[in-house]
Amino acid sequence: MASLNDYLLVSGLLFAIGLAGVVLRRNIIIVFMCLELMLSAANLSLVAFSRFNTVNGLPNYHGQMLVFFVITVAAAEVAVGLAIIVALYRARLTIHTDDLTSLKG
Amino acid sequence: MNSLPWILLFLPFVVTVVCQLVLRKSALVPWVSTASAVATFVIACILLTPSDLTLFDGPNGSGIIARYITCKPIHWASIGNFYLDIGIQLDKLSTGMMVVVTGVGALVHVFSLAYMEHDDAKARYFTGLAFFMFSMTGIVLASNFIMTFIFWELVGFSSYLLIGHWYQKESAADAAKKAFLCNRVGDFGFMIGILMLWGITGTLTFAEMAVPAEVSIGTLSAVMLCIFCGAVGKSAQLPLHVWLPDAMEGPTPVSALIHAATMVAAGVYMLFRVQLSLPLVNFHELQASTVIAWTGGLTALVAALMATQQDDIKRVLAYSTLSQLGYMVMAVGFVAGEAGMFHLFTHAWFKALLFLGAGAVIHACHHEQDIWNMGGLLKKMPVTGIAFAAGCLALIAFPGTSGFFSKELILDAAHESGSPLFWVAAFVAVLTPFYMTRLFVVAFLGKHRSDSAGHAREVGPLMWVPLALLAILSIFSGYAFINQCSPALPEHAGEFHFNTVAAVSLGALVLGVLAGWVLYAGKDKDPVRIPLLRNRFYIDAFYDKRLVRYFQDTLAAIVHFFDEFLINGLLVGGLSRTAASAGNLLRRVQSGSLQGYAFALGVGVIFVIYFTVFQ
Amino acid sequence: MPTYLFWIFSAMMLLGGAAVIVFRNPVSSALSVVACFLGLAGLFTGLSAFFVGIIQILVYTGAVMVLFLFIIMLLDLKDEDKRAPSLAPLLAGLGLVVAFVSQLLCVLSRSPDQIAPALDPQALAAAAGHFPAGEKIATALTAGRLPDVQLIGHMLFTGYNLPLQILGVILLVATVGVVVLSKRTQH
Amino acid sequence: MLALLVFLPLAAFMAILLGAPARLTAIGVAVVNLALGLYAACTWRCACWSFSQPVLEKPALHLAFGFPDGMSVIMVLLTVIVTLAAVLSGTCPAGREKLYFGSSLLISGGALGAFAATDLFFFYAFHELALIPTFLMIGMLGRGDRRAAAWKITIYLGLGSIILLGGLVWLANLTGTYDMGKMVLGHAHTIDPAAQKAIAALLLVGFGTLASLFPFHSWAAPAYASAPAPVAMLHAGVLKKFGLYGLLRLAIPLVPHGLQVWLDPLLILLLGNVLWVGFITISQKRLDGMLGNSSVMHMGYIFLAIAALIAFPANPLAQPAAIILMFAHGVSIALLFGLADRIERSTGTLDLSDMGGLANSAPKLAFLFGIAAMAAIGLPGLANFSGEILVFLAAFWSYNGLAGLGPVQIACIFSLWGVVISAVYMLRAYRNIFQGPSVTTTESAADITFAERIPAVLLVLALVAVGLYPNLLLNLLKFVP
Repeated sequence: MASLNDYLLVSGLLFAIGLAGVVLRRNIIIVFMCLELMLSAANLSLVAFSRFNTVNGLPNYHGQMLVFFVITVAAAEVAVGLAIIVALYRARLTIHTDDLTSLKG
Repeated sequence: MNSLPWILLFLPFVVTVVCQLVLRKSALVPWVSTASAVATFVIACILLTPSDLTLFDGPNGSGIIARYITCKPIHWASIGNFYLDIGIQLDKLSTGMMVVVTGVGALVHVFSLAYMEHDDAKARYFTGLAFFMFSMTGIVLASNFIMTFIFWELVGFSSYLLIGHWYQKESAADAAKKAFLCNRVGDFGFMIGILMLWGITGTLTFAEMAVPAEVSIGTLSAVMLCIFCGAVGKSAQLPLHVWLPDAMEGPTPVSALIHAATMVAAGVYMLFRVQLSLPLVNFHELQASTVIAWTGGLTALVAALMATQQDDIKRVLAYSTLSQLGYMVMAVGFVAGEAGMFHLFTHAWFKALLFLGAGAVIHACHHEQDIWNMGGLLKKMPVTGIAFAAGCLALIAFPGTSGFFSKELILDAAHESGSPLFWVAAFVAVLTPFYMTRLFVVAFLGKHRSDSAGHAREVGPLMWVPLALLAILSIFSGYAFINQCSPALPEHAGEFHFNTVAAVSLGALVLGVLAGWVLYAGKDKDPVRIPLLRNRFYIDAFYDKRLVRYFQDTLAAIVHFFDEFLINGLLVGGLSRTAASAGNLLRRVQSGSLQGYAFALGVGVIFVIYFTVFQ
Repeated sequence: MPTYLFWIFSAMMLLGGAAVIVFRNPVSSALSVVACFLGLAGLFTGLSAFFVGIIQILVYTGAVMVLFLFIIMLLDLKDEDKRAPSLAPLLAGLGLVVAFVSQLLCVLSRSPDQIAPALDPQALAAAAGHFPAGEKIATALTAGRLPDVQLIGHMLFTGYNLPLQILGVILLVATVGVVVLSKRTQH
Repeated sequence: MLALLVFLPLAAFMAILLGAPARLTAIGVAVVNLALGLYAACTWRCACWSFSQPVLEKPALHLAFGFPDGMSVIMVLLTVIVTLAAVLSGTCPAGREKLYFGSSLLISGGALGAFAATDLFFFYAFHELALIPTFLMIGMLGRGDRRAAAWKITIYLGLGSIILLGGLVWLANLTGTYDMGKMVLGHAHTIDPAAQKAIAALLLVGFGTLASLFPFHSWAAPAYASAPAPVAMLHAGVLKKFGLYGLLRLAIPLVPHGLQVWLDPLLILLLGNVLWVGFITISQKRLDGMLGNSSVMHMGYIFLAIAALIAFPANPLAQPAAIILMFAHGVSIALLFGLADRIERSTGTLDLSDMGGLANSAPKLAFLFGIAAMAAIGLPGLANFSGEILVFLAAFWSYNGLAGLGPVQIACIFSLWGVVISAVYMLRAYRNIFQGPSVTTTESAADITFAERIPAVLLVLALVAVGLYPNLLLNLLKFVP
């Protein structure tokens, strides 16, 4: 049976992978996917804590509530984000972040 | 009767306003303006003998203004117990001066009716004349210094308007500007003097001035000098004399009224007024008096020298005016203001006559002003010629004419003071007959030297009647009875005693006339050419080229440069550049690169973890 | 869940995650994400969070990743062309990750470890007392089963009513927003 | 009534934004406001000329207006006169009526609010409100290098306002109230000298920047040169007086000792205004730049009056002198800017060397500009002279001839030279534009029409009235409620 720290380690590694992807990849869709990885890593931590801190002998469902909300909002976010990417692509014909530096001061 | 002085003061003002706003370009304007001038002359004559007015004894002052009346003043500006008043002080000095101002004014108005008949803008001209009459009346009647200053500025302004009457001409426009600016420079000192005197005496009203005993002679001297600055500007003394000859760009009657008879004499009038109002024991003690006398004497000399080499008939007269004003100022400097005022009185008539005569000549010769293009005018214009001759006689102080009596008194004063200025004045007395003889001989005698002079005809009565009247006054105004109108009368006015001074001045007269006759009779062009005098000692050129261009404009340019460089460039620019470069540095952070931001965010997270977990 | 299954699912998840950033082709990356999420769902199940595991598969792997793939197809993305890989960002990113991981290890090594409390039938039956007797939850608990979906529903509709409503509004707004965003502008 | 006066322009601004006819609304409101202002000048001692509405309890802020003394009345009078002239003169670029007239009204409303406010917060806030449209108008509708000018004035005035805000907040903290009346009455002598010194410095720099005190002046000339006519008129004529008004209203009663510490530097700075900027004005080649600088230069005289008041607090002449001169300068500079705009429309240029003989083709314009120029020179009979002479007298108030000249008197003597300087540049400009023979730019220039004359005549009337009889304004200052 895996211990809490094992779960946290795995979750942290997944988060690190996501972070690395966000920082390193230039394709904005991949960056977006990596963001999802990071969210999921957080979810894993939440569920692990929920399971390891029982209330009245049952898992702490408040933690899973949060996971539920995160997943839902993430779905909405993905929808909006992808729509923005599509609009961006229409306008600029690229989704390569090196080419998208209009905010450069 | 108490309202008469107010009518005298405000009638021309009302006329000005009505002319400017209601009548505008109507043909009535000249007549309304002239009528007002004549009316003021009548009022001035009535006021001369204010029998039914109670004359108060003044608290201070000698003789002339010992008896005066003041009309209840209008509080022009009042703050608490402090008032700036528009008041009227009537005394011998002001009423006499009023007669001169309104008398010459009325005659000049009449003369102008004919002279300016064909001018397009004669409505503007006559409105300006009326405004000048108002301002000049204000100076003369002023009961306090601020009022003097107000009207002092206003005469300057009306002079500006009238000199620039033909503003389309570059020279006229420039001359108007120059006159105004020279006066302004003088007023700079004048205002300082007024302020200091106000501080010292605690009042601005002439009749109430008292000088505390503790005030040092040096301070008073400085005050007098500052006030004298105003007179230097207005009466065109050295070194601010340059505007007056240029002012001849104005219509000739204006030159007669403003730049010969009245306004330029205002400086002398004001100085004398101050001398009388300040109850000082002895003005001789003030160094300022010496400075004033020397300024006057030198002006008289320099101007007379310059007059000998001018070709323009009006310019000769202008320099002669300068020279005579120098005499008057010198007299005030010798604390013989009565003599100065007496000369002012006689000079007003004969110089107005000379200018109007010149105007008649110019009018007849179709605006020809060079005397070398005239000649033989005495035959063609006998009335004008004779009147002009009368004016010349008065100016060169021919015995028996008014100018003789008044000038003699000034020379007396100079002689009494024992100052070397007497000999300067005597030399001027040689120069005056010299250049006037030159002028008369060249312009009026001999043959005509140009077509315009050849076609000259006698002017109409509207012009020659004023000339004739003035000619009479020029000869006789020195004698008792008429000279009672003079603003101030020395003890022996109108009498003649043969003494050293008289001998010197008669000798000078003979010498000057002879020299002039011998040199110029029958000549067709000037046998003497002295570039230094012809070019007015290069003073104008010096002002224009050196002082104005190099000094002032360069200074302005330097200041401008410093403003741009120091304040705009270094202080402000430095600040803004610092801000901008800081912004530039920070701008690099805002790379616009998504990953860059994410990286920064990650670094931030690492730090947050570090500080929350590991500390 | 047996420990070996945990490690298998973990490895699947981490390898899938790593593959996301390694592959050049976006489609491959998206499929790697699917693999990663499948592993994650396994881990959820192992933690007795059956409902979360199921929606992880349904929503993420089913809906979201399909959406991603759909967009990738729509934009017709090719393999990322090989740009000159700049070393500095790479090193910086890796450094960041290394720093993070080392911090993580450091934290984990210090914090006390914990073994999962048992969820055996006795414990569950004991928990049944907190729920109304005779209802589905109590019945299932008494029977020694974990009624995961019912418990979540119970929690959601008793404690999280308002957030649930707000979430609905958010989804609605997102829907409208997406429609507006993806409409072509007329000019 | 007073609230009506202040809020009418603001309401009209909103109405214009919502689509009311811009020009008509602006003129209508300006006329009504002028009537109200004149009525206020006659009756301001009645209760209808104050207004108070609590806004916040802690700190106790009131949206309060009132005329604590004649000074506010005169400034309000100045504002309404210049506002009417401003909305009547100048031409609006087609299609920008909302911005153009709305902004003018907003500036006017802000200035009215600032001059009538009796609450420190709104005193400050209304002035800031008026600045916003100033920036916008210069930046959007200006001429020449308008962007740079707009930036410059924005940054300068923003910085000045912030420094000022520091001083004001400090004052409010020390006195514990935002009510300016209570502040002055209750705490005139309670602020300790060290704090006074610092506050006085902040207020001098802050208000000084707003009133273009040397060396914080270099925003003014470019801004006025590029501003559209109404903005130049309203800002130079009215809004700039806010700094001076603030010094007279707050700094002098509250931190007199602090100001005395800074008297000598202030004297040097005001001489900078008069002489330094005066020389800069002489070297200007264009009319707009010349007028902009001249408006900075003339601030020096008002600062001289303030310095005289600082040096001799019992001096009865100084404050009236400053106020009269503020009024006079406001009206005359507005007139000059309005006419300069008109000249540019006639001739297509403002370059002095490109013009000449305009009086031949446009005599009425020449007449009006002549009056304005003479007013700026300080010709007696026009309002500026009344103010200047009082300023000079105020500076010599304490002189008695026994001791030497004090610093204020020496500064006064130096600044008297400014009278010569202003004559030099004004006459030079008049000479170059109007006199001499006509040139190509002026040959066929149109004269000013009757409708265009109305604002100019309005301002000329104000100048002449105060010039001929300054007691019109001085009497307003007599009442102390």
